[in-house]
Amino acid sequence: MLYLELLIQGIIYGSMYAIIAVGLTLVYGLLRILHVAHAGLFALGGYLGLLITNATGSLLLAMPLAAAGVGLVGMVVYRLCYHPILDRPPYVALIASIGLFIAMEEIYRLVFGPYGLTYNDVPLQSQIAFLGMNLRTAELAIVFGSVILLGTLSYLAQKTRIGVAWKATVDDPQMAASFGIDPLKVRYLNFFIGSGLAAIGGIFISLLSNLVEPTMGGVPSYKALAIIVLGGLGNVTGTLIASLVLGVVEAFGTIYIGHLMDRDAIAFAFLILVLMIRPQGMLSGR
Amino acid sequence: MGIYEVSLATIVLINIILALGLNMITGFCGQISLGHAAFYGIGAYCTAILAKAGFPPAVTLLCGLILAGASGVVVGLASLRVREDFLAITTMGVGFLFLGIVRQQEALGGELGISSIPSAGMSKIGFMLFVLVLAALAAAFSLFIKRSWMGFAFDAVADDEDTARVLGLDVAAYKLSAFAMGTAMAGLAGGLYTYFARFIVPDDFGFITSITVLSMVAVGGIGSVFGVMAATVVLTLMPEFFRFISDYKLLVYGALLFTVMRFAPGGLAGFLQTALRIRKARGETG
Amino acid sequence: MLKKRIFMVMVIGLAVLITYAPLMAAETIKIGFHAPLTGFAASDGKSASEGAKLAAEQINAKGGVNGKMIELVIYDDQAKPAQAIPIANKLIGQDKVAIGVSGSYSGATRSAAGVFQEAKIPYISAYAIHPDITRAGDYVFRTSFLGEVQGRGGAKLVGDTLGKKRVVMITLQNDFGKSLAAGFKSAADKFGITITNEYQYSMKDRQFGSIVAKVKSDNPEAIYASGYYFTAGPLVKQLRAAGVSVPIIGQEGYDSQKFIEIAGDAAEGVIITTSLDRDSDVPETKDFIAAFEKKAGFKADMVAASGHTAIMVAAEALKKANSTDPRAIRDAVAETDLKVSTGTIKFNKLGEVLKAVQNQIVKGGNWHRHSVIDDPELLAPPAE
Amino acid sequence: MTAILKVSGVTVRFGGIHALDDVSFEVTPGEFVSMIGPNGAGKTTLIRAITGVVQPQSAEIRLSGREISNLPTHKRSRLGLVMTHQIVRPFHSMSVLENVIFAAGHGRIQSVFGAMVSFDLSRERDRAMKLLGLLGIAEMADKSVRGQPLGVIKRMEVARALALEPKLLLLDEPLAGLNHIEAARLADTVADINRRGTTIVMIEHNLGEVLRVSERLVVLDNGRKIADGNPNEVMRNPAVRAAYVGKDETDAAA
Repeated sequence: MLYLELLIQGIIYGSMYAIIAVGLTLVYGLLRILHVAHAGLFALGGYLGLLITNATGSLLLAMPLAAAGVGLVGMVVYRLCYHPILDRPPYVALIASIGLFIAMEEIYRLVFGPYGLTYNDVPLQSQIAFLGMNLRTAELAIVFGSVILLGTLSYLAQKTRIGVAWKATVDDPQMAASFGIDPLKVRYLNFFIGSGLAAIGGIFISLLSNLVEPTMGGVPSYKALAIIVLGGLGNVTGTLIASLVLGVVEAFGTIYIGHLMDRDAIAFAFLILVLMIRPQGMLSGR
Repeated sequence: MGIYEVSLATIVLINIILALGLNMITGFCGQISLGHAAFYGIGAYCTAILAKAGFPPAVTLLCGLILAGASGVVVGLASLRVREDFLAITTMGVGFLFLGIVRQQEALGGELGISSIPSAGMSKIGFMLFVLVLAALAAAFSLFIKRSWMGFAFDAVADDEDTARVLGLDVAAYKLSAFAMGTAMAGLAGGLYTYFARFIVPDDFGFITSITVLSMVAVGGIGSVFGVMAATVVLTLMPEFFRFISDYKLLVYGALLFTVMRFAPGGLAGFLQTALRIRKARGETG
Repeated sequence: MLKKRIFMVMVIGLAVLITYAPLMAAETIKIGFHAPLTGFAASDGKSASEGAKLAAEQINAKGGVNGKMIELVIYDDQAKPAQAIPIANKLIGQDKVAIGVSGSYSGATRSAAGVFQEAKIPYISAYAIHPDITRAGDYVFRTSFLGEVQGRGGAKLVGDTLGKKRVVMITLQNDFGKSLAAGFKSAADKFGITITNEYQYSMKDRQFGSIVAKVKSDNPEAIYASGYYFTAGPLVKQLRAAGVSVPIIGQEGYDSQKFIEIAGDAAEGVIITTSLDRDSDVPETKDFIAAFEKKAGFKADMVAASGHTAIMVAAEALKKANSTDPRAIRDAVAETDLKVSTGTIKFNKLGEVLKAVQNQIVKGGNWHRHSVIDDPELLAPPAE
Repeated sequence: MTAILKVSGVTVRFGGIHALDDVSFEVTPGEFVSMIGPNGAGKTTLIRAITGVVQPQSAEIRLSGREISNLPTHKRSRLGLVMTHQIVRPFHSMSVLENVIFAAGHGRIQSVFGAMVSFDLSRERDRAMKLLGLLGIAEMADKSVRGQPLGVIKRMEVARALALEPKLLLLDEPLAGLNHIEAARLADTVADINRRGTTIVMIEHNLGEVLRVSERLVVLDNGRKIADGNPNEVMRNPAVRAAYVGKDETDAAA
């Protein structure tokens, strides 16, 4: 029973990780950059979602608006930040991204204050009895929301013209370009979708903690990197599996080996263990 | 020089040793490390414990240096197994693992750290001069390596390790020596920090410290000894320069990192080189 | 050519920096203050510095100290020890402050304390809990509880006042959480408490699903959970949402209106050990609470009260010493006997205070008095 | 005469696919052997297996009688077994000359500690300049590799390989991508190097040049050796003609 509850909590953690990490792995797959500022966009999603919900009272309205808004910001980030330095060694984009992330956190603090914001009335807090557990609607929404969003995404990637173009570009940019697919368009789309998903992730997490604070991107900024590496860098399926596995490892780890090392150390010990056995991650990239 | 300037100079010099150590690994040998602070921490903790046990600085600093270098070789072994971005995230994991474990060791003071560390037995100015000599030695050693055939071999590994291997280079041995030397320098810096602060806590050696050091190397111009030293001075003193805009200090820091990487991806050294059209070639015939 | 120009710019920049520094007004006494104004601890830094500024304004409005106005020199240390050391040196060497006050966390405070001690300038820590801070030497004082003392107070509150014996601990993994846990454990036996389990979480955690699930299956009579408002708010909310209804006991880290805002209804009934009594009849406390909300625009919390307290103590000592001699000021601090917002401040030989612990409970969305622990033996701080 | 290189039973599988299936051949000292075969025949995989860049499932590789299949790449290279890549892999951060100097210094970098304390590179520079002269690109010596035409880089790579003082030089399509005149010049240079005593195994699609300069042909198809011997005889072999005409008309025509 307890194991089942921990497993479910692990899946909830994993779903949150997945929705954040997918955007990151998409960016990596396409551009080979470690996009740390993704975590800043995640936090922006949290802020926009909360502010719109508080202003209109509707979470359903806030989600798409925040996702679209952050998606646009993501495109701007690509254009201004990464586009000009794509031909440089990878650490250049990494450091630039870290700088951008630090600046974003500080802007949130200066604009929204250091104490963090809370919902006037937190949505999705009603409880659902499930196998003797009390789960919050928000927790279920996170799991099912992630499944639906990521499922839709993979469906669109296979069935629509632009989706196919996108996949083709990820698989082989030169080949795709020779078929007349504009790589720039694909990159913009990629950042729009990835950042939008991060925004949804930010809103999801704020529903559990009722807190949106400037530093909320801190943990995702490095944990999401660990996840995409674990998943094989650029491999979307691998990233999803890695998210869930890491979520479950953390859920059990914090209880049973929490006195030996903290949550981050558990996650990274697991990562190092996996990489020493499989240097290319759980599923290898592309 | 007042005590304020002396303390600033000391911390700048310690950071120079730390950054030159990472420059050895990342700049010379091309192995990106996001966990450099762990070795800084290993040196600091080793020095602190021995100093409290009554050993003189010459012994404690040397032990810190050796222990950090030895740990560096172990982590270097990981660099033989995983490459590039995988290595970056693995080393980041090493940093988190180090921190997570130290936090839980009561023998190392746990969260409370180690305080009341005996002084190095010098005046503040005396200690600063001592660190100055060591920093000068570290710089001279870096230049020495850079000019030697070893530096040439590092260039080759950083450029294309497969080709280097085909050309008869024992790539593994060179990577391990880069890790050993670079982390030993971090260990020395850690020991000096211990005598400077005479109080250490795990958080001194966290991910943010690793990122800060990597920023110094990248902003300076990866591989350039003088560039890295200049960037270390600038980035360490930045909080002091910007005291008058206290509230925007971190924002300016983040924005600066981003701007340098975006507009001068070669860092300060690269910028100066382009500006002055210097090209240094090993094989200059003229 | 360009090299020359860059060099010139650097020289000019340096010259500006050097000349900029010694500009200072004549007739003030300087109190140095450092707090984390940026970075992860910026919220506490803001509260502490607002509290400190309020104290300085109040003192100056009453004519300052012996005819001179006090001037706060505030620096941001990002709660980082490596930053606090140059700051302490700057306050001492460049700003020539008469006394230093820390509105920062333990790491930064402990590092700065060493610098002040070495320079023999008195130094007061407002709310950092590290036991070794005052052990830096005889020039260092603390106007708040030690973590361990407060942990012992928590044990009395749980085992004696509330009569709960089977307790699960949820410990924040930092110096604050660990010292609270140590204090709680050391006094647990005395009050007949059995600690059935202890879980740890890190400062960055906001999602506690797995700990909550495990605590639920442990089925304790009470939960002793350490944390700050930004971790405790989500923790309490998630515990209650999962149907855990036993009493939750926290500490001064919860002590903020923001905690109630985050946890919402789940905050009701949470009891904490702290040093600021919202329902106090003591004029110093009442006045502070009112004045702070007016100045800062948000409700006072423990950190703000602590910043205020430390500056009040510093100013009083400067007044009594009526001298610029650091030794005289130190002696005046050591002899402090002052009623302030967080109680009566009186230092022991080590520079620690003995204060009553104010237990506060959340009722109707506000902090209110629950009980007071005033057991000098239990709350005795270490004397060396 | 003992073989300088004796390869027996090389099998390499990628996933389930047989890239090489039990391939064996020998090279005697001083020979100039060319290896041909359609794309995907396994030629590159074979020389990568010989140098240890690819790990074969089974193989016996002897260099001058010594079993080397358990040695790492850099050690095989030090024994005189050197290859160039099909796709050029210069050190982009270095000049043309530096690339060759580095290879010429292979003795200095054998030991990490030795490398740490040696600085002088005048001897290596002289040797490198000579080799660049031999390949006819001495005037590019101080240019950065970046932006050099493929012809120059290919020559530089041959010079770099020669700087390692190989007993046996394995060249993977050195002429690919070069124009008619460049290809002929480089082929002549390679033949000249061979005459000076270096044994050469060359993978090449350019049949015209192959037939002009080499003494022996080895033909691979689908991971198997289908012919081995005198160029003219081999080209008359029906199996070879089938492999070429059947699968790779364009290459055969080239």
